[in-house]
Amino acid sequence: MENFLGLPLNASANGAEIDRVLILVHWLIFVLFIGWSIFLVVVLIRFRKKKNPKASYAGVRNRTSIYVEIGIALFEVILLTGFSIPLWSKRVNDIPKEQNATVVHIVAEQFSWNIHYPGPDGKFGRTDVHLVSDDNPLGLDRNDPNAKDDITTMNDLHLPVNKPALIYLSSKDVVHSLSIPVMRIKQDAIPGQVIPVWFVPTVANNDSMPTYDIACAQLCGLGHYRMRGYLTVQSQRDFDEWIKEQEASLAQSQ
Amino acid sequence: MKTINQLYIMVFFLILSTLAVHAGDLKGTVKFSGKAPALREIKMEGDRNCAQMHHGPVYSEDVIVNKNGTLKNVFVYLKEGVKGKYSAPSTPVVLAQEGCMYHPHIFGMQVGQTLEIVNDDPTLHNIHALPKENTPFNVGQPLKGMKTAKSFDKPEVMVKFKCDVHNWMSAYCGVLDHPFFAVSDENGNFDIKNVPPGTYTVETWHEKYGVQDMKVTVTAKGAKANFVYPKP
Amino acid sequence: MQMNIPYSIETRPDTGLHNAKLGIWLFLASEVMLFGALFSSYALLRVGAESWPRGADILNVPLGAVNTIILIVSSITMVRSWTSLLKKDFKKFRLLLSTTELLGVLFLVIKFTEYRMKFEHGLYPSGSTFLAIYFTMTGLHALHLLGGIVVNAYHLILGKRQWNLNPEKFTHRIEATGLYWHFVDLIWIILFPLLYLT
Amino acid sequence: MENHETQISKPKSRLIFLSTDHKTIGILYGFTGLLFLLLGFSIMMLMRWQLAFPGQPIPFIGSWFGQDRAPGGIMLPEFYNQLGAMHGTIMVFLGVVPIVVGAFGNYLVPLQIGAPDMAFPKLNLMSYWLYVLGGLCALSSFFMPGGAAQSGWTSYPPLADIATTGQTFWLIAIIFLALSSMLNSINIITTIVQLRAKGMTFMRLPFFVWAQFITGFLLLLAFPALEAASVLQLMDRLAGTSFFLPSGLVVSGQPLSVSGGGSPLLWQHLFWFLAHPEVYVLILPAMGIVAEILANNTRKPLWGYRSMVYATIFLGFMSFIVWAHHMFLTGMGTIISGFFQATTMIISIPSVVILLALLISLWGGSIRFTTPMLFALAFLPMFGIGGLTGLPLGLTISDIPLHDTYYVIGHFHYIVAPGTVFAIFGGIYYWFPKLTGRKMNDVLGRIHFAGSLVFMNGVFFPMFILGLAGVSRRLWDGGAQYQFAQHVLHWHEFMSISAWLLAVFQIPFIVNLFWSIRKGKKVRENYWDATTLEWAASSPPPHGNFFPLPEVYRSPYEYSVPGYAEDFLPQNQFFGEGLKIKEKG
Repeated sequence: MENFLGLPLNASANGAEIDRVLILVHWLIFVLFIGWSIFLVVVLIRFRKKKNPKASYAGVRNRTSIYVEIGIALFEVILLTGFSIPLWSKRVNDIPKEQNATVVHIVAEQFSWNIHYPGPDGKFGRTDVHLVSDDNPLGLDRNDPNAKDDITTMNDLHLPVNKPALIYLSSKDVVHSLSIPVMRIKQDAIPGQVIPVWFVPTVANNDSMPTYDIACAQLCGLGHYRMRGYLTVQSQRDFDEWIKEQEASLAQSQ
Repeated sequence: MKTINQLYIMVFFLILSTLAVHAGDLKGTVKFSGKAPALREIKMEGDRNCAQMHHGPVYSEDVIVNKNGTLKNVFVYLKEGVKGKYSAPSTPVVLAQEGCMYHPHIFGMQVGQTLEIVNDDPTLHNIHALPKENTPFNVGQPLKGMKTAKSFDKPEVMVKFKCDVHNWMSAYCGVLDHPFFAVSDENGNFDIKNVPPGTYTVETWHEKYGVQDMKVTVTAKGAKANFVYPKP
Repeated sequence: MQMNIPYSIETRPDTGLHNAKLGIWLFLASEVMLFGALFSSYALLRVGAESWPRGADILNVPLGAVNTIILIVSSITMVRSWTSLLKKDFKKFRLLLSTTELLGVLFLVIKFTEYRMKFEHGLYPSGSTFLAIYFTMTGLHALHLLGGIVVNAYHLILGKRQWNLNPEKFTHRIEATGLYWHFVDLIWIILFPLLYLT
Repeated sequence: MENHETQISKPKSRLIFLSTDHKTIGILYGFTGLLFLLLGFSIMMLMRWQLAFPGQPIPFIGSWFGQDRAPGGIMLPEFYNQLGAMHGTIMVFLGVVPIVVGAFGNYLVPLQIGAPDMAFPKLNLMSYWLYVLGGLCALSSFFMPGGAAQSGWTSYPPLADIATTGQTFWLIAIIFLALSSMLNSINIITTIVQLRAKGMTFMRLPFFVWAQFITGFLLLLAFPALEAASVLQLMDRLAGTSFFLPSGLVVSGQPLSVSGGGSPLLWQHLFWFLAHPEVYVLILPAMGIVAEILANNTRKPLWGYRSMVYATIFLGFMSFIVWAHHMFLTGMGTIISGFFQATTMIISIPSVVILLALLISLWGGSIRFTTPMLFALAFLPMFGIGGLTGLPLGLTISDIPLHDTYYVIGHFHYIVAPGTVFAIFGGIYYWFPKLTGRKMNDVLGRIHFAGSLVFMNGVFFPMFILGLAGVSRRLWDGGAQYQFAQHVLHWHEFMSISAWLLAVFQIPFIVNLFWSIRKGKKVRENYWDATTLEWAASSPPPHGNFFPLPEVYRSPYEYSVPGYAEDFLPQNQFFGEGLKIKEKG
């Protein structure tokens, strides 16, 4: 019964509370809908012309409907003030400190996710649109000392497990939307804006599920449907290993 | 109609054969001076479909210095001095997308000639042509085996092709109103066949190292022109 | 016999309106939303901009001021033309409406001279957000004024016949056109300080 | 349509398309709108082939679309996007709104308030032709190089700014449609305020008229925002401005050479400022139609007429301050999102009030299951599903997983398709005798109803399953390449087959409609024994509607009045002091 909604796997620390709200809202929906349906069926049988040839001019005299309306309103108030607003505030205000998190820049473009790690120095290099080229989609200025060790990948996001991930999301061209269903996050990437998104991955990938999917949720052109990225959640050690590999191949190409 | 067409074709071949008698080949080599840069590996993890198609590493084709110290993928063409009109051949130029790479990377074609773009990969490619003079187009080919036919109606050197899904994919095409162009091969050689005698400006174009030009006089026996990149 | 729509001439007692008057007010409400949306866009873009030029540095304030005065005067002549109809003085009406018309055309001439001056200096809508806003909003305003001029030209040319046929209906029409004219005038009075002076 | 006084000397063919009679214009609107509805539906059926069988050639008709759109019958992603954008545009702007406002509003409002015509008949004709012009403009975009608009019906820039020529045509079409809507709404509001018959006070207006009244204001005040936005986007596309383009964009590897400094979100704000009231433009007239049918077929007054009216007014007002709930994921802070969540929750209350009032109206009735009544009854639970599923979308936190997934599509289609479209069908069956003097066939009507009900749900219910699984909307392959979507993909086939069967069940309707115009059973003028004024006119009503104009003595739904022999007491029936009916509150 936990997952009667058929929600995807939850692999993040923040997913449970979102799922709880979803389930709660859907309980309200079911109760109301089933209530209305029963009422409708009963009325249609009881007051069909054959059974009730003469209609009552006055109709219902009691105030049940007002109670129902007040009930719904109250439930909505609870959902809003008890769950949605505080949880949202946590999403947008309680952003983890950069030193405690894996900080990544993601710059969306038609039709891929450019992923940018600061490298061992923890500092992101300067980017400039005039430096953008086929092999430098971010326009990273490799002459900037902070950029020397920066790692960029396309569609390939790696994160250590159980450590908050803080993504600064933006876009190069049109509006995209970063959707990672198993992490219960989704955020529009708006050109001209940098928006932080954060979550805590709690379930590492394994051989049976080597990666999680990253999807684009906002129509971005003909390749929108396959703007697919891969998220690999791994242990801190494997993650460090992967970073090292990337650094090595970076050094080789320079 | 049919007979008229046949007549045209006959006349065309007649003219061509007379040209061939008096025309020579323009041959040459593009040398590379200095230390050859290392090949740049392309990371294809961004699309697992692409990565699976390759066993070894894949290298970028923007700068390829051949073993004999010559430069591959230089587009060579007659820029000035070509007289007469040359109609486009009916055979299409094929641009294949295979293993998430364009084949060929650098090529030439004539104005009005058909460009047949083929997807040999089981993944989406979109062919985004970014010309300045001609009309740009952007066509998706979601499935393996899909073909698209396009052509250009103005000469333009070079037209860039890009795949927005795989940002490492690019190709360049020189569109000309005559057939006198070639691309340097894995030995650095190029061969422009059947050039009518005369004096021409030959231009070479390389993706990273830019253009060079040279005046060349072609006789019935042909001519030679050698280039050195990067520009000394 | 023509079918008659009630209250197209006389006022409806419980609403105190005739149809055209309500219609034009509703139309103006819609126009308020149109320009309101544009003014909001202006505010949003301006607040979001890193820097915003001073209008006076780019635009020709004297010409703008002259245009403002022209429109205000035209509004006065417009309203007077209507009151002269109420006083059954068609000749005076015609004179005043012609003046309004002339002033409207004069405004457009000055406006297009300004545009041409901008273009000669290479200032096009694509140049900056300020220029984009300036050309779009004044252009849309000019189109509205042009619409008013066309309607007034129609009244000037065919007015005599309609006046003879049905003076009350004609007066209503002039009143409605006048309301529209004042609205277009009002938009300019907001646009002028917003674009030229700040 | 027959009128001896004004039409006697003119040739008939000219008359229909240049007639200023509100009924003729209403019928023109209706047929044009139904054609667009069919077109929009056909587009959707094509898309459903692609979703059910991604990358397989469209059978039979695949070769019609040419190499640029569907080589070998296989739909290209860009063509899919064109179809998607045009499906939405056609359905909303060219199909449903013109039908509920242009057709139903135009035809019924003057009749129901006892007026001879609309207040501005010529303007009325003009708004119809602007609508046709807008429609043709939108359709012609399919033949532009690069095809029709393909940035979704929402046309978000920068995508729409850099899109192909079709987008320009889309924008011009929208400007025409906005002008058409504006003229139409001015006409409807003025008509309702000015031309009410003697004794027709505001609280005696049929609920349908109230719905049209509020709808008129929504169209009048919301559309200009989109018009302004369209002008700005046109400037971006044609004059090279950058209202919606920030600085530093790089498109396909090339830096975009524009001045920059614009904001993509500005478009979204302007667009949704229109598009949320637009949702109520789609639904309010439908509620009005349903209310008329329900009252008539339960043979009792609507329960809580006054509260319904107040709820509608409140709804109309609130619909202007909820728009940003479409934009929760654009980086909104707690306070702004809190405000829009609160308004969204508040606006759900009047909707519930109206729905509950309609439901409770059934209690104590003597319910006749006529064909229009079946559609009206089905509307209630279907609209209920649509409304309720809006709840998790209106709360930011549950919007995160559901935003831009199939859940959203399911949500608004439940409101518009088995909601509004069912009301439209019900309305057509209900007022057909008034339009033609004949009734539509009941057997065909019932087949149409049963099939539509089953397969509408077959199309839209699985969307909730896909949405909860996290499948994004607007995907060419329906999500086939994503791991997390694999276990729900089979629903695509189910939905597609439902859609095609739904089409099959529209055939009885189309046959019924055309057959009944000439061959339907002749019926008397007040066929349904209804109380509202349109039934006091002859069928079809002549040009000028009433001779003389009627006078109104009571509320609109005086059915089964105690102490009166017949079970309906028309609004215009005078019965002296003895039978003066107390106004119902």
